[in-house]
Amino acid sequence: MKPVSKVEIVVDSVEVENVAKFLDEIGVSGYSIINDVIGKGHRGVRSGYELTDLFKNSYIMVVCDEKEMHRIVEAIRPIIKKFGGICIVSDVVMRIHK
Amino acid sequence: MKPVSKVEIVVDSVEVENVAKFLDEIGVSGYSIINDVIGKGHRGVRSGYELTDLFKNSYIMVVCDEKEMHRIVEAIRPIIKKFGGICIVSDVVMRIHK
Amino acid sequence: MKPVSKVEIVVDSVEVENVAKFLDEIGVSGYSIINDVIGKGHRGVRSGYELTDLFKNSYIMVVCDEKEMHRIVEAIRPIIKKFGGICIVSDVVMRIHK
Amino acid sequence: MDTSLIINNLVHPPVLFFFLGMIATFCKSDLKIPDPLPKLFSLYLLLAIGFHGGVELRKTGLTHEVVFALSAGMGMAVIVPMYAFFILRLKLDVYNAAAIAATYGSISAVTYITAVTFLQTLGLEPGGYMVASLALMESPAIVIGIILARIFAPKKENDEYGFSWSAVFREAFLNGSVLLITGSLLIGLASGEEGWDTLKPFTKDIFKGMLSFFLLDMGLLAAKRIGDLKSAGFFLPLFAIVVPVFNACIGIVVAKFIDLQPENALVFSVLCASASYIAVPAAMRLSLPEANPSMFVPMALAITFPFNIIVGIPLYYYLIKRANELIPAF
Amino acid sequence: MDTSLIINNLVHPPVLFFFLGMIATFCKSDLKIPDPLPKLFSLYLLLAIGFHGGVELRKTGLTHEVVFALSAGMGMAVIVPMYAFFILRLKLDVYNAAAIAATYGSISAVTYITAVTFLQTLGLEPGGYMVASLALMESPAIVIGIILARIFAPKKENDEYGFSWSAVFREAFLNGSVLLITGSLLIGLASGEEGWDTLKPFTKDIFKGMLSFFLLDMGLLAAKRIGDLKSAGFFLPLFAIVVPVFNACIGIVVAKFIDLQPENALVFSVLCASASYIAVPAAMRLSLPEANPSMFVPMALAITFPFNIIVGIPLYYYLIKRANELIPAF
Amino acid sequence: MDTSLIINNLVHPPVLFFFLGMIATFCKSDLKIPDPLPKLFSLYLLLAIGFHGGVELRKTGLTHEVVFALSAGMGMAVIVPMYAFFILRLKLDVYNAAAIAATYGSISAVTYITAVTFLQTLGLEPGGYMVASLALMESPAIVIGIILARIFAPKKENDEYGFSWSAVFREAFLNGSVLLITGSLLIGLASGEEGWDTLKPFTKDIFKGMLSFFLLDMGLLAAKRIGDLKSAGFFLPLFAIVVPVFNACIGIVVAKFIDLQPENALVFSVLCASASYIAVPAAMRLSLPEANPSMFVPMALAITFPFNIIVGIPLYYYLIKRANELIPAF
Ligand SMILES: Nc1ncnc2c1ncn2[C@@H]1O[C@H](COP(=O)(O)O)[C@@H](O)[C@H]1O
Ligand SMILES: Nc1ncnc2c1ncn2[C@@H]1O[C@H](COP(=O)(O)O)[C@@H](O)[C@H]1O
Ligand SMILES: Nc1ncnc2c1ncn2[C@@H]1O[C@H](COP(=O)(O)O)[C@@H](O)[C@H]1O
Ligand code: NA
Ligand code: NA
Ligand code: NA
Repeated sequence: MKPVSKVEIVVDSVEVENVAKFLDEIGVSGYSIINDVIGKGHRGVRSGYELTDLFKNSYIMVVCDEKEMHRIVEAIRPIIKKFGGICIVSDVVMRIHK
Repeated sequence: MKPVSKVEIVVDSVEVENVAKFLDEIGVSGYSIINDVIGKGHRGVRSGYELTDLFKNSYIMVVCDEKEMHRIVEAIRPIIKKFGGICIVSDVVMRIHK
Repeated sequence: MKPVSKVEIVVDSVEVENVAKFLDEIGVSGYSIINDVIGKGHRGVRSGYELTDLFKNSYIMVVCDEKEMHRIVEAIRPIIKKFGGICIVSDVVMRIHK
Repeated sequence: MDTSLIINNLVHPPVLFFFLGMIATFCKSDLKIPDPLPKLFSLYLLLAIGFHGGVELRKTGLTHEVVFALSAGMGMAVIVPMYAFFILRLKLDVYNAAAIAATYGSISAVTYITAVTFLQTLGLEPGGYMVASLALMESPAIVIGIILARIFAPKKENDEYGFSWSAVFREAFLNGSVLLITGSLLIGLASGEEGWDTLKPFTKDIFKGMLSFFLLDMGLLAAKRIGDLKSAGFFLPLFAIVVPVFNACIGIVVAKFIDLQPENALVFSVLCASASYIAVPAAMRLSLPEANPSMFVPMALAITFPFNIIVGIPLYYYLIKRANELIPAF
Repeated sequence: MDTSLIINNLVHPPVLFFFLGMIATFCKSDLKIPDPLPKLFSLYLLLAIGFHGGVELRKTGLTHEVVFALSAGMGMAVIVPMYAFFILRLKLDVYNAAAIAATYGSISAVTYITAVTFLQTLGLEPGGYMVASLALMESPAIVIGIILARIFAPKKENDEYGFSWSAVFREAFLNGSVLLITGSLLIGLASGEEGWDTLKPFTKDIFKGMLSFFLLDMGLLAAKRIGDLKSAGFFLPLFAIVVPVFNACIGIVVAKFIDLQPENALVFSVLCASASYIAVPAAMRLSLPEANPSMFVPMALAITFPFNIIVGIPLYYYLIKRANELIPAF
Repeated sequence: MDTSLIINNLVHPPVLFFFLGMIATFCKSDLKIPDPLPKLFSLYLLLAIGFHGGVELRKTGLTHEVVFALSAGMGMAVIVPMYAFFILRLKLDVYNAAAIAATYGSISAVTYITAVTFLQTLGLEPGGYMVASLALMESPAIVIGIILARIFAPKKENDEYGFSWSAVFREAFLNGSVLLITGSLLIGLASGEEGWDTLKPFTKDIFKGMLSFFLLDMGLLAAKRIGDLKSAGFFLPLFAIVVPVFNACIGIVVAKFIDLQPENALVFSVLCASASYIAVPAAMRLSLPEANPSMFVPMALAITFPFNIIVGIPLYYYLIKRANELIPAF
């Protein structure tokens, strides 16, 4: 029942492995990834391209403490700056995690 | 680090293009869409139908300011009324968006 | 515009039907499920296995009142204990649901 | 009725794979043909059927028989949803009655192919132009169903949000399955024998294998959907068997009138008897969202389709033979 | 050992595509066969193998040789997981020992096919009934593995949540791959030569191509998974090579006892030597979630499978030939 | 120009399916080939083309003609992006100019196949070794494009985050499509006639069918993407037609110089004229994320590809014939 931060990140799918690497380095307890996210933003529509796996986004959710949250935000800032995306944070209550 | 609204919408996948059109008209800075969402609600189970692309939901997430949030809610009300779905709003902190 | 709880659950995909069964028993008004969620946690990386439908997670979102939220958390505790996963809760505002 | 006909139909591999699918679902196996592979098989089947039909139609030309068959098909596709609607109104609201009426007025391409396959095991080959009939019979019932709903639905409920006739016609006449089969038919027509030689190994040789795979999936799905009708009482399941048989009988009589060969008569009556589980749900979802898809989909998929595949096709063929014996020349 | 055997095996296109897949992963190419296409190929292979086996079995009938081969297969599938379990217990906990034991007691259909393909390049054709053996050998090890785990696991840990024997048996005997291959075998049996003519272009002619595609994917996956075992030390990789060879040797001796033809003996020993990477993980996930899939999956997929494909098959064949020379008649 | 050439090209089923796809999109049908089925078709085509080419190359051996054709191909793949870059710089920034230059320097395998198919309807068969040319011409333009961007891009903008030359070379020379076609070519080379017999029903017999399916999808996509260029003015659409024709003409002249047979000259000039919509976007996304994919993708996919398929191939063939008439021997 402890209050934690939920970090939600949307980035270009080709960058998702880099984001995961950062999260591993920061040492968060875990993360969840949803691929095949489409969307629109400053860089226009991103609705996938049937002939390659390109031009799609991934959604990454990390439940972590506040300190980790700050480190995550710093780590992915250059990725979002170069390749686009969005990162939001909210407060949630962790109910169950072994 | 500015506080913004997160609007989350679940609607029938066939309506997702209409929702996107509304969002474009409202002029939000962006949105993300996850297709292939299944679920259950007042209209019964919606778990997809293998022979067509029907009977599935889409999830749409929009990070926006409060004024836009109200306009979004009004715009999708008739869609949800006719075709079903759900729309929730919460407060988040925008950390990075170019 | 009533304030409600949003319960988010990530579990092994093979358990998702059990979770849905519990939710039906508890009698929530609805739920949404995203399959094909990958991730990492105490049990290591879960990035799917191409030759079977195994080793993936599912994400379940339930918008419900507080009482239901507590019952959901209790019902899925043994599942997460045995098969892994995470469950978080946050406050949202329900804007539209028929 | 000659039981060898039924058995002959049943031991044919594609039909056996349909049973295998049903059995797998019934004994709760996790056998699954994951999305979008069923779509691959159905796109393939539509392309192959259409193309083959076009090549054959080019050989035949637009004879009297062809014109009669096409007109009769169109006629059936218009009349069936009308009378079905009023029967269904006895028990159902306007929306569901209209959606089910459209379902039974339209056709199922895989039921058609299974009938063709059945004939081939008897050494018969129906006219390829019947594919044109198939393509023509898919759409009208959709339009009729929606017209009926709009005439009879209580006005105040009739929320206009999102409705447009142009969308209805697009869904009816340009939906993916109609367009692919019609387009492939025209391509077959344009490329003729030469085109056929080019595509034969793809569209003909592996056809039965692809059909087997698709029927395996249909068996899995049909068995899974049958549960949806548990709470529906007797009326709908009964409707899903009686009306197809009735439609087949009309089809047989009409075929006799326009003097179709037995093999063509069978295919024609099977088209009349079959119900749509692809084009109609798509159209209804957009234009009649008030109708409940967990009624009309399982009726077509889990009752009428297996019934036609297993019992219907040999039964209708038997009836055609008997009719021909009784009334040799008309 | 005749090196031409190995080379002959290696320049066969399907095996070469396996190498191509491995190379692609090793040099970090983004070549990928996206989900669910690998499923398409594996479903196809199971259907085609089963169907072909059934048609052949109908020709052979249930001869003595068939009965012997089936019984011997069943026997191996029961004994292998037992002895493997106790070897594995030397280093591993009960759960992982049981899961790996089940993995090596069960079989790999694609290893089987590759052996058949290898024989065909030598002009030999094993009895189709060996497919029945394959189907029979897939399930028992799963049940044995779970029984062993439940006997030897410390009682307090043994959380009963979600466990049921009926689920275990369903996973073992009705999982998708067992059901599809068994069902296709029965369909082949029922439809015989006539059915074969119907499906041959699909199940036979394009078979090697589909196999090539699947092996390309297996190469991609095997190379990707091999890293999972980096932290596992020597024991598991060694086990993943020595135990298959040992099982193959038992298989060769048993085959000699029941007097199988060399080609059937090879197929039999390859079944003994192969390890399951489809049916067993599925069953373990449900019934032994405590076992670590990043151990038993890469052992079967990234070590035993390539070893059998590349070295094992020609090696076992060489051993069979030598055994036959040394002991011409038994 | 002989109109029968164009018509002959157009009534060929695969090309007709391309039109069907375009029409479906234009009339807003919901016909769709869902992901990842287009990937299945494209993987199949690459595998089949590469394998066939390898088998043929083994027959031909490394003759003078082959060496000349390969070198000329490489040369074109290096020169085209260079001159294209400077033309594009007239209107575009460095990043987009570099990405489009790479697009037109690289090739499209499906355009290549369509040219081969066109020749086959005329009873001609280009040398299989041209596939090696195809494989060699895919990568260099990618590297050239990125080098140009790094030389000419304003330094401060040039954010180094995530850039590495090893990634560039991996994307250029080891991306999925290059690796699969090259690997399959080598497998064909290694397994020769015997391997060909094994895979022929898969790689040759059903080839035109798979091509038809893929072209159907390409038609759907091309028509959908054409709208992306609405806001682009005249320059880019014009470039997307004029530059391919110009490249084809250089190709024709070069082919004449190295004395290629007309059929090989056609294939060579089509490779020069074609633009990449698979390998290049993948590489640009990683190495030049500043370039706008909604420019270079629709140019290649929605203009150059249809233009080559419909007009280009017969046009280039006509030019080759005329050139041969005018200058019989060089
Ligand atoms: N305001 C927003 N709300 C939700 N998702 C967004 C928003 N802005 C951008 N995104 C997502 O982030 C991706 C990249 O954004 P951008 O870098 O702005 O093009 C988009 O394709 C969307 O999926
Ligand atoms: N309480 C809820 N929590 C989460 N998702 C819901 C809820 N109610 C409905 N949904 C989603 O919205 C879809 C349509 O809902 P309905 O219109 O109530 O049938 C469902 O299929 C669910 O995916
Ligand atoms: N801290 C976390 N944040 C987000 N998702 C998590 C987190 N921890 C675990 N998960 C998800 O839950 C799954 C199972 O977690 P575990 O039982 O810890 O292995 C993981 O594969 C993730 O998808
Ligand atoms: Na009908
Ligand atoms: Na074994
Ligand atoms: Na080019």
